Amino acid sequence: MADNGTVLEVKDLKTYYRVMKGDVKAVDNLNFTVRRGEILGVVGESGCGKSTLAYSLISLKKPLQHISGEANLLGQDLMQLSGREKRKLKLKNISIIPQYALDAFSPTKKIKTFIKDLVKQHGRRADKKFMDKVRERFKIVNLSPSVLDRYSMELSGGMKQRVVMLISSLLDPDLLIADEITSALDVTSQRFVTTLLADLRDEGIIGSAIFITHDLATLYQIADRILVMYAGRLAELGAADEIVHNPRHPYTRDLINSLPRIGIQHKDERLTGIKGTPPDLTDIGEGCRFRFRCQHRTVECDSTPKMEEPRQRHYIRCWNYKSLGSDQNE
Amino acid sequence: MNEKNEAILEAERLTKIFSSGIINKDYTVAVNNASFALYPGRVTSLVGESGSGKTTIGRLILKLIDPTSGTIFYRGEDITNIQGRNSKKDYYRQVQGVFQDPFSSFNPLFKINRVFEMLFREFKPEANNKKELICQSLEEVNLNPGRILDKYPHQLSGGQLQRLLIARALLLDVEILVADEIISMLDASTRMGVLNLLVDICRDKGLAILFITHDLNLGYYLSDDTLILHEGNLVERGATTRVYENPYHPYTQMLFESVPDIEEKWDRSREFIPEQITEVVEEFYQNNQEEGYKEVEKNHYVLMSLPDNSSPGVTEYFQV
Amino acid sequence: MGKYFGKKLAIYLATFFVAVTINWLIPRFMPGDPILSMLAQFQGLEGGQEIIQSRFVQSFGLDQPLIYQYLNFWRSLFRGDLGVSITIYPRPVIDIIRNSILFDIIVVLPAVSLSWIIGNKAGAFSGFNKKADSFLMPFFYFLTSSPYFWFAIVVVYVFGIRLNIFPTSHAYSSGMTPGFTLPFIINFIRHWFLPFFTMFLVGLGGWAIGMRNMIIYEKKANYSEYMKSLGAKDKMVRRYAFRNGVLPQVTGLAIQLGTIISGAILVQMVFSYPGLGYRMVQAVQNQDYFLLQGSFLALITMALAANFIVDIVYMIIDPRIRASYKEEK
Amino acid sequence: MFLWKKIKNNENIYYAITNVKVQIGFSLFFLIVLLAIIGPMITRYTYTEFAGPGYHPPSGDYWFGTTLQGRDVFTQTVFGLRSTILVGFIGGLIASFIGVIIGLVAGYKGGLLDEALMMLTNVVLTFPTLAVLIIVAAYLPYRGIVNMAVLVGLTVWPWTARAVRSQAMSLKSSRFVDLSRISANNVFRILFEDIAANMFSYIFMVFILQFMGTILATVGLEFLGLGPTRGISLGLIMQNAVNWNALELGMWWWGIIPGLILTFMIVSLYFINTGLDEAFNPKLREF
Repeated sequence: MADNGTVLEVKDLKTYYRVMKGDVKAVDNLNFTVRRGEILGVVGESGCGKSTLAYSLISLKKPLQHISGEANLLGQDLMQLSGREKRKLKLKNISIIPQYALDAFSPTKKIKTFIKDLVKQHGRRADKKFMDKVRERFKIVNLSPSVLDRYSMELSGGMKQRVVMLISSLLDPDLLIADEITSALDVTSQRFVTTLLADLRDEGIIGSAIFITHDLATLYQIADRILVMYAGRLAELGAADEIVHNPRHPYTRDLINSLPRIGIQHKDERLTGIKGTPPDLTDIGEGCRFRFRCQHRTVECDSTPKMEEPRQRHYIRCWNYKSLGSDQNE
Repeated sequence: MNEKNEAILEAERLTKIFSSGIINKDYTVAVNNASFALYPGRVTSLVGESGSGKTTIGRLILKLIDPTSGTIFYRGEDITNIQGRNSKKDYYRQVQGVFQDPFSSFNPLFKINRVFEMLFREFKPEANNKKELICQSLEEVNLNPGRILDKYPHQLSGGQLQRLLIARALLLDVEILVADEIISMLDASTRMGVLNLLVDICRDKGLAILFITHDLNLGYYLSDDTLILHEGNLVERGATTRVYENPYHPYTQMLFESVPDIEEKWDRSREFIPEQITEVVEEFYQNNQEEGYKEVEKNHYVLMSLPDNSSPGVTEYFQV
Repeated sequence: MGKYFGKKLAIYLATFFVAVTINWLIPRFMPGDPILSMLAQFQGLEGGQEIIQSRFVQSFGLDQPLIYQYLNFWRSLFRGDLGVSITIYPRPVIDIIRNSILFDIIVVLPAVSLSWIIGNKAGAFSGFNKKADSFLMPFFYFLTSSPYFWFAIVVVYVFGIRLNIFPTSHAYSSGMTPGFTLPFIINFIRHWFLPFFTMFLVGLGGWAIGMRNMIIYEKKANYSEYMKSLGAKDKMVRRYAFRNGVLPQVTGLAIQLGTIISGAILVQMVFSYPGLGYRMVQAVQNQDYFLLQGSFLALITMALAANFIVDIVYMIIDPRIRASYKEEK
Repeated sequence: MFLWKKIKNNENIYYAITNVKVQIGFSLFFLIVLLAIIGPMITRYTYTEFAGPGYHPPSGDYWFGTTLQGRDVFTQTVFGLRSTILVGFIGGLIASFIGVIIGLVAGYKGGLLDEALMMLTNVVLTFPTLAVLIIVAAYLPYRGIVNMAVLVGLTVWPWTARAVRSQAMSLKSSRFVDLSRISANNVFRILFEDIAANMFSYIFMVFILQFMGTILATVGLEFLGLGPTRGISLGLIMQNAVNWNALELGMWWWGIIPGLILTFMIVSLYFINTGLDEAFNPKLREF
């Protein structure tokens, strides 16, 4: 039932961590779609549930549990599929570059052996033709194919990250989830890896991507649309330029105002952070979760705001965003 | 803009070479001939990627490790190889540090009060108004003593713990503070509070701060002077605005090019390959006739070429 | 690579040196004079008094200064002259050791290797399978906690006495003449089985527990998570985890050797199986100092040789060792 | 003691106490220690006295049966248990003490000292300890419980040294040690308050291993007739059983029961140790 463009459609998705202390509502009633050729950026502070979203889609296991809602990948609801059915989709239709990419290889296996074993799991023989394609991909990530005969501990952080990106996109998945792929790297490698993700999309190696990071500036460089998450919920979702240059949700605005930029010095303009700390997600009650830190808090904020669509494909969950005026820097 | 008065701390040709193994040692040059100075009331940011040696410089200043060569002057006095607890104690009376990971900076078994008790025991045994001094320094870093004291480290947040370490330095009324990546573990929203606090203290108390970071935006926001470090070499140093506005050294240029900016996106048509920088830098050093540092403009110096050994880069696997 | 070898070799040479020195030191500095007590045993032997007197005095070189005695001791060691046994007079100690080592090896070697292989497999199985884990582990705890000699006694009683299917002492029935005849071989194997079985079972527990813990760590390691999220079947995850778990178990083998050989001494005692350990215990009970020292040295050398072989094997199969010695600080 | 109050609130203690394996192990161990304490009080015989008819299986009068010569096996076992636990405790303490000191110094100081101490540790580790003990014990004219414990303790410490060293090295590089150093703390305060205190739960675990190791080595020696020259010990009972061919004569109780008690004690310690291992590192803590 997916129309031609939609790769992933998430409807009212709820996935909680069931722990001794109660339910951690990490992903609480999330709605978004990813179309073919689109890079969806997901941004938010640590503990806002963005990584949980990645795990929910690709490796849902205890203590994380699916509560309700759907996640339709090319028409199949990931939440209802059995382990075996979901395994068939992995790497071919949906794949992930994990947060721990620098520690993603078994220390006692060469990169080549790992690739061959992995491909065999999907019924593909790593014959000469296939290995040529792999060597071709090494050129794209600007690494010499001799890395194939190396063990992971002989590679630098930047190199490991690229090899993981290469492997995760090996069978040209329709959707590639990139979970914090820049945070452990140096500034120069961060730029290369971010543009690499966009290149993979441009060359059609990956159908679409979800790029999860806490760094809004990096996200803005390649994301077509940006979803701002706060405490497990969608705060605002829209086109990248709209979100960055015309933010409507108070949290998005505060987030952008607290970003230091070259050109602003402490003595000229004093940036303010956001007072207070993110809420604890164990059995958090009703109401807008940002209300304790929001400057525009009113009485309605005590009940959960519903999702509105002020502009085409631009969503927001806030009672008072209209009164903030949307002329931030028109 | 407080102009520079007398430097409180100067490092001259500071070098640190790590060796491992006993029989056939292999050496790594972590810091190579770094010379710089810290001035009271000014924040100096030390910017470099991981493995550039910036943390090593921080630890050299805090005398947690001893330099292989080079000297450190504190108020003109050579304190490079002071030995013995008393002379080190006098030094630590004036120089303190705050580390990157707040949670591993506190002994998990003890309440956070111990951090202050250690100071009183070593530096101010005679003080009788200990509680009062502690509460005062906590309020200065806007922490509420009631909700902080007698708590264990795991009961407080990263931001609170970092502020505690700053309060600790305030209690001692030190002259120099080494802040090694102190906000990289904190969230965007809470880090601004800690940074503004740092700069306010620097201005009000005439503190000299060495702010170590890999985040160029923060470096620009915070510091009066900037030192750019590449593989152990101090490649560019000077007033922050000058270094950022017209970077001269190829590494500094590449560093600024890779910083993502909210205002304009990267030009993705141009090829940008990080590993090429090693070759570009080597070429830069060969083509320059002058050796050592050149003052390209007032208060802005650039390393033109390496006098003797240049540290090896990892080029073997990259397809250059 | 060279550094890894160098360090290991240095340790083994130092160990051998210390062992020889202990051997030389003890009789000379212990309270009470072992030489006199040895001589006392020979009151009855007519004529032998003078020969033994000269032999011991000369080999101990009591008249020369200590340093000469020490060097003399080393020289005789390299010439293979470990003195003469008193209990089996006048057979040279070196001969007794030479054929005792054979019995040691044929029991300890198969027992250790089999318990290592099966123990690791069983440990891996219970590491991956929670149900099996709950009843396998207590069994392994019991096995690895039971002292070697007590377990030997239980084995003797159950298989030797109650079921009476295996002989419980000596290497072969006294009536048999050693040779490659079929009846002898069968008899030999039947005598060999219970000591082997004891060493195997007691050793099994330790390896299983070690591997089970390793597997639990490796199962939760990041590379396992990454493989699963890219669609790897459980079988592949298990294979990778087992490979990483097995390597430390090889070093475990080197560390456990000391304890295993100590265990062998006790097991040989219960089964009176004529290995080095048994000879050593006999030497102690009969105050046969030369045999005692000789068998002690042989045991140490055997332990060192085994350790060295395990180190070489480990160095070959673990890429981290090879790579880690190239990587700079 | 100030330090102990600190550790009590430690999360490790909470997980340790609630761990099933620790509970099983501890209760079994407690029972055996109780047996060692109460046993000698309630038995009607002394361990040398001819209590009754020899060759008598376990029964109402003789709970563990009698030996060939008619001595009461139960009495011998409980007295032997006392000496074994005592030796294990003293030997374990000595070994742990040496191991902790060497481990701390090697781990914290590093460099040449570390290499030398680790060389020593590896040398002692490579030795088959029992062989060394046999040689030394053979020459000792008088073997009391204390010098047996010291003897054994001196050979099993490398296990502690290796474990403590790796822990000390990781703790040394932690930031709170740096903070203590820039607060001009003296080395001893750092070694004890920062490093040893954080290793306390680990050192306790290693002490249990040393306690077990000492018992096994000592009973092994006793079994070879090299035990304490006076008094009774578990090893001695079993040695007598083997020497008098108890098993061939069908007196299984003489050889097997004392060893079974000893094995249960070792098993209980093993359970405690494995339970603590699970309690102290989260990865093994399976929900």
